[in-house]
Amino acid sequence: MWIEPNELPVNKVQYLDENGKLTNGAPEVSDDELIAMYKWMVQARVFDQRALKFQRQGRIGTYAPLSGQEAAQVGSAFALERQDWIYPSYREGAALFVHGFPMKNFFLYTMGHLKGTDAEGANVFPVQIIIGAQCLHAVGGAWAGKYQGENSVSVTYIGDGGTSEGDFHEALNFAGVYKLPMVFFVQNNQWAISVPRSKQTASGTIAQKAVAHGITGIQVDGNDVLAVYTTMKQALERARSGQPVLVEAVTYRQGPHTTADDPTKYRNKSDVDEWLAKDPLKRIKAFLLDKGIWNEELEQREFALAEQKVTEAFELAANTPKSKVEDIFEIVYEKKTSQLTEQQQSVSSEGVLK
Amino acid sequence: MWIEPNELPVNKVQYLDENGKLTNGAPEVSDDELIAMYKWMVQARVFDQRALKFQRQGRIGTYAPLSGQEAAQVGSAFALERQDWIYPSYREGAALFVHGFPMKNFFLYTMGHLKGTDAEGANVFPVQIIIGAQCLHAVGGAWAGKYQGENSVSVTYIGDGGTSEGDFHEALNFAGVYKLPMVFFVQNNQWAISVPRSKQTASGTIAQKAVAHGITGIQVDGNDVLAVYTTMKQALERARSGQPVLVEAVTYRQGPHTTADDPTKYRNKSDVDEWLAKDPLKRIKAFLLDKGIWNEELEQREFALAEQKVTEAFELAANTPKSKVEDIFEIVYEKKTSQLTEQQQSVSSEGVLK
Amino acid sequence: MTAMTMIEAINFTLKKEMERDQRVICLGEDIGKNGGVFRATDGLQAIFGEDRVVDTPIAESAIVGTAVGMAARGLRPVAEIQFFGFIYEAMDQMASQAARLRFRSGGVLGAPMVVRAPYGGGVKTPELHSDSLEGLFLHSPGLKVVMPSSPYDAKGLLTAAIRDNDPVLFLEPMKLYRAFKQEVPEEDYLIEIGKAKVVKEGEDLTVITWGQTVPLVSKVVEQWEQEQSISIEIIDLRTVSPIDEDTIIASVQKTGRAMIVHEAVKTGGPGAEISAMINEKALFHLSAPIVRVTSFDTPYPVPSVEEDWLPNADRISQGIREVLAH
Amino acid sequence: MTAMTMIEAINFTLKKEMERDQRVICLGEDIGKNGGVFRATDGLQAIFGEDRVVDTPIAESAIVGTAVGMAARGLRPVAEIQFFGFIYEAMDQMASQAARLRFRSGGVLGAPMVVRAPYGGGVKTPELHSDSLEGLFLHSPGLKVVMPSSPYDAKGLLTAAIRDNDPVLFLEPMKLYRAFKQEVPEEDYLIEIGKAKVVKEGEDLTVITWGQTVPLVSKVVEQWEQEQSISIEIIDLRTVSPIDEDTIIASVQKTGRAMIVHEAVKTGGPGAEISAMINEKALFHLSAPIVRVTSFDTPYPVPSVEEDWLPNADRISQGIREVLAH
Ligand SMILES: Cc1ncc(C[n+]2csc(CCOP(=O)(O)OP(=O)(O)O)c2C)c(N)n1
Ligand SMILES: Cc1ncc(C[n+]2csc(CCOP(=O)(O)OP(=O)(O)O)c2C)c(N)n1
Ligand SMILES: [Mg+2]
Ligand SMILES: [Mg+2]
Repeated sequence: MWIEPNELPVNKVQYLDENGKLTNGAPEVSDDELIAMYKWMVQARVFDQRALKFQRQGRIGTYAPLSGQEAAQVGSAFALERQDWIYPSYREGAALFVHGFPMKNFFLYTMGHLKGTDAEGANVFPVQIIIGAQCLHAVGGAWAGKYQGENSVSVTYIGDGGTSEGDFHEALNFAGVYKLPMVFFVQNNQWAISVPRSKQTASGTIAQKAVAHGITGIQVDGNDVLAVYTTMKQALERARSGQPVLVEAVTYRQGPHTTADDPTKYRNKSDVDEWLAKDPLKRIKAFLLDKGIWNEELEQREFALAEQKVTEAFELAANTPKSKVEDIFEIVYEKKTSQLTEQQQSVSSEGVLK
Repeated sequence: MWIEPNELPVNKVQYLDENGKLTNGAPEVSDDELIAMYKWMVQARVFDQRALKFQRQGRIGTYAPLSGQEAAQVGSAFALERQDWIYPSYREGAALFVHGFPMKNFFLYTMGHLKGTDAEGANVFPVQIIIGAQCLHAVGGAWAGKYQGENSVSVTYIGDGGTSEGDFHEALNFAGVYKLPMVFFVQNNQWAISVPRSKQTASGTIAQKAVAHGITGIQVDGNDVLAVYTTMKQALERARSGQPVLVEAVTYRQGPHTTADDPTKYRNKSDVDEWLAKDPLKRIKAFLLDKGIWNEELEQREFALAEQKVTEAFELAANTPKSKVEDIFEIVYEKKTSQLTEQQQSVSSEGVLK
Repeated sequence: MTAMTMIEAINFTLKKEMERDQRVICLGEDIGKNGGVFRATDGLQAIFGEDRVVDTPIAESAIVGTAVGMAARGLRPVAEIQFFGFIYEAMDQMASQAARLRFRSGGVLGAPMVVRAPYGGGVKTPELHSDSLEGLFLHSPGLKVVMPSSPYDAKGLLTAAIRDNDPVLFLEPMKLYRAFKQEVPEEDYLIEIGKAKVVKEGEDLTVITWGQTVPLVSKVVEQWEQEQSISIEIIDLRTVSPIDEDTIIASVQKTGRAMIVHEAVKTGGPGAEISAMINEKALFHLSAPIVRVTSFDTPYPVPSVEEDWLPNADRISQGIREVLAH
Repeated sequence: MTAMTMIEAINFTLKKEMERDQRVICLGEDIGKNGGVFRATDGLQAIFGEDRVVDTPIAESAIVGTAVGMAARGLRPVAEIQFFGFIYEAMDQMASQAARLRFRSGGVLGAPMVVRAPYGGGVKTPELHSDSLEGLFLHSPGLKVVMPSSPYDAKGLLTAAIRDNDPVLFLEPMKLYRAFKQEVPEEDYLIEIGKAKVVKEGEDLTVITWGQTVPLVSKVVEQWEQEQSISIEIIDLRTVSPIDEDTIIASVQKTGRAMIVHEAVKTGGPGAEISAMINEKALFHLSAPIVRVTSFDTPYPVPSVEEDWLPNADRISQGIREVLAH
């Protein structure tokens, strides 16, 4: 009879509570892996803070901060194999770095450089600005991978707000029909610019959106890197065998939407504070300290190292020769049209009577 | 944990089995209503057969037959109030007639006449060709109705295939967020041209797609007019109180997709035969006969009357003055642009050197 | 009269029209509590409530499609597309639905609605935010396309757009939102849609432009006129569809030379139509080929090169030299 | 050589290219078991299997977006949009994604893919099926637009399109699908994308057209030449983007008169660009205004009036009279 709204039970996967205590038994993750993930999270946090500063100093353009989402991004990307692909949106620096995308090029991107999306061999698609469009590219990529026997999964990243776009649903539906090796990784960070999750959709969870398309869904505590990593491992396994999965990672955007945004216009400090208490770094750090495999000295060393890597990447980017308008004519088509040739020539004769 | 594909139980509402026997108690529908609905179904069947013939004779253009879907269309539309609106696709003649759309104008539509979508005061939006687009218009309509306190529900009709379009999902999502007085009435007639329902989406039912958007879903036997009518009555009641509903009516397209289609290319006779046994007219007729409120004399009289109404409507349409190209310039904007005036004038001077 | 920036004029106009007519409803992404990413709708939700200033989910096709449905049932929706580059998502609802509802209903229904969107380059937005795509809509019968170049025009044109009984695409030049203030009457006034404005008269050359290149062209022309004994007529199209043919033709018949400046890419753009129109109606008045100074035929490039890609002062000067060389 | 209709030539080409290159995959609505609503892909699924000839759900954005994703990862997808009027649904994936992937990736990735679609009027389809929207894509840098007018051209151009390393929109004139047969070589041959064909030489007037108006123009021109002592050059553009400027300019420099015939609506259409281009490069060769014979600036109308709305023989004749009147 009536399928009442939100009657489907959805249980969020969690291993670590807000204080880093195990709630649900320990998953099989080695100490090395734990430490590696934490280091990536530190790197991500430092990168984010520095990028914000660079932006304020006018050294890079608009930037979309990721602080608060390190567990979701690092945990998910750390579970990937080299041959897997990421189809990101614009807030996934951390996931990209874990999967081999050069930090230098991310800076180039924020500087408005033509080479800012060059993954230099890592399986990372260009940052997508059009919300939802990347999901369809991931569908095609997964399909090509399957057709060519690559044993690779295509993972697309999208936000809670992005799940309202038609493209998102068309992609889920295709994935279901063709049983594609795909994971839809939704970072539900509670906000789409100024619109809270509750006004974005009436569905109780994002995970349950999988039901519309006959694929597997799962919700995970996105600030718990253990939960994200473990769940993502399993999701990838399913996907690799032709069962697409929608993962909803429940997390929080601690900063502004972008450097052009003022979040005090639309959200309360109390809301932010509540989520700061659930900070993903704090949580895994407590767990590592408890486990006795981390200490303050390592911590300081790691932060210093991360700073240094950011500085290096930034310097490399800042010293890369700037893009020139002449260059753009070369990458519209494989071979320039005569119109483009003429226009390119007009550039070089600029200011001079033709 | 894992929301496995299609684990949500969906129970199809049915009152009459294939032989017109009650399976589930009798719903509260008066004899008059039963007979009225059956008469509309007869009218629809006759209209459909005659339209097919007119098309074969070259007297109308492409036509999308509805035979097999009479219960779904009549049962749903019969439940509407006058102030409710229908946002149809292209196969809903029966629903439209029930809601007051003049049959004559439907013929005009098939004749390619500019006035073929004129509802002459009935609350029926123009037939929509772009699959999914009508769902969004219904959202806007429902919104306007709510805003203006009309107490009216907007009902949009779409096919199983249409549920793959992004627009369909965007509409469901909006309806859920704004609690709009809307019913999405999906006629799942098993085919989208040549693509069977099973290849259209991996979801076990269409009804469960409501779950993605936090709204109510329900599946009903679309060949059982009692079930459709009763369910739709309840759905409309919910909708009127701000709870949008997705109704999936499980039915079958007995004929070709359109008069331009050859279904033997893609489906078996056995499939068709199986569904012919479930014919919606046969079923309700058996029930009425059983109840003693119908007989063969009434049956013959009704079919003759229906034939006569079709003939009259067709003749009226055929005798309507044809659209002229000059007319079209008047309905692009409220006021013609100078370009349109110039172009309109060039028509009248056609063949003459300007 | 108050001195207003363009964004203030737009905000003020929306407020006025919402006060005047209950049927006017604003909808779009982040337009409510946040007041729009550019603050065009700032404060409106506080005044008119969540029912009339509506934050929508992220779904452009739904935003425009919902507006079509509202308009057909008696409201006068003003939908915002956050950046014009995202209009592609709503293309069917724009070009097949809003544009054609009057036509498809045999003249019975209509879609009196406005779709507002910030457009244009030079403000270093991330990619896909800055495209000038008005040419696509010029080629979509049933729509009107309005592109103001000043606070005063923005108010008069937006008022006219909201009261128009046909769907109007209202494109707001991002770069001019806060570029300068102008005296804007608080009282009701309309600027007729479909009529161009002769910004300044001239004898030797007609320059046709609209939206955010108007102040730029004016500056370059001023310089030319100071340095050379030449007189240039500037036409601000104001409305890109329908184009005001009469004003353009009359001017070119007088000056004998025409140049078009726009931020849209060159090939297949609005400049092509204007050139073709002049060719049709005033060919024998031309003493030089018509010059188009536009963006290049590439995707909108990354911020670091956009200034060289757009029709900047140098390229406009170069165009003037060219058209005068004959 | 075999005599083929255009639809047979397209079917044959797809088969050949799929045999030749494993990476070629066809996807679209009803293209598999049903062989396409026009039978363009008839029999292909039986030969190549469901993996390579794929029936998709009804979702145009997904069809094109999936093709982009496939192409970027090494396949060469050929996507079908069932009728070109439905391309609006896929507009972002066409104009922002497929068209810009090379650009957006700094030249690292590419989208070697074809989007095929039947287009054009005169066959009494229901509304929204018959629009000629090539102008929108002419204004979308990064795409190529190819529009054949004969079975022979269809094969050579489709082969070139599939082997091209950039995204190609391949528009098939519905009305010509079965209009006539022509000898088509079974062997491999390519027709270069971006090059127009001079269908017949002439001295007094250049008529530029493409796709399904080519045979119509040829017929009208033949009559004129029989009845009057006049010689008309006909250019079949074959590729609408990029436009073959050289061929057009050379011809107009010779004839001094130009007329453009297309089914797209007039304002902002491809005819505008061609006219502007001629104005830019050959103004002083013109002895008459350029005439555009096109569909009117209204939505594509209902079937009962479409013949009067399209550029029919009468209107083309009228256009010739007009351009010769000067
Ligand atoms: C198609 C499209 N519409 C609108 C935007 C503008 N926009 C950029 S980010 C954003 C909010 C996205 O929210 P969400 O998907 O939750 O991701 P988050 O920013 O929270 O990571 C919007 C509306 C866009 N980039 N693309
Ligand atoms: C946007 C769009 N894409 C494709 C089509 C072509 N088309 C017309 S009907 C149809 C099948 C629709 O199937 P379904 O939604 O199940 O409705 P039914 O025809 O079975 O009533 C298709 C693909 C269209 N009209 N609009
Ligand atoms: Mg978010
Ligand atoms: Mg169906």
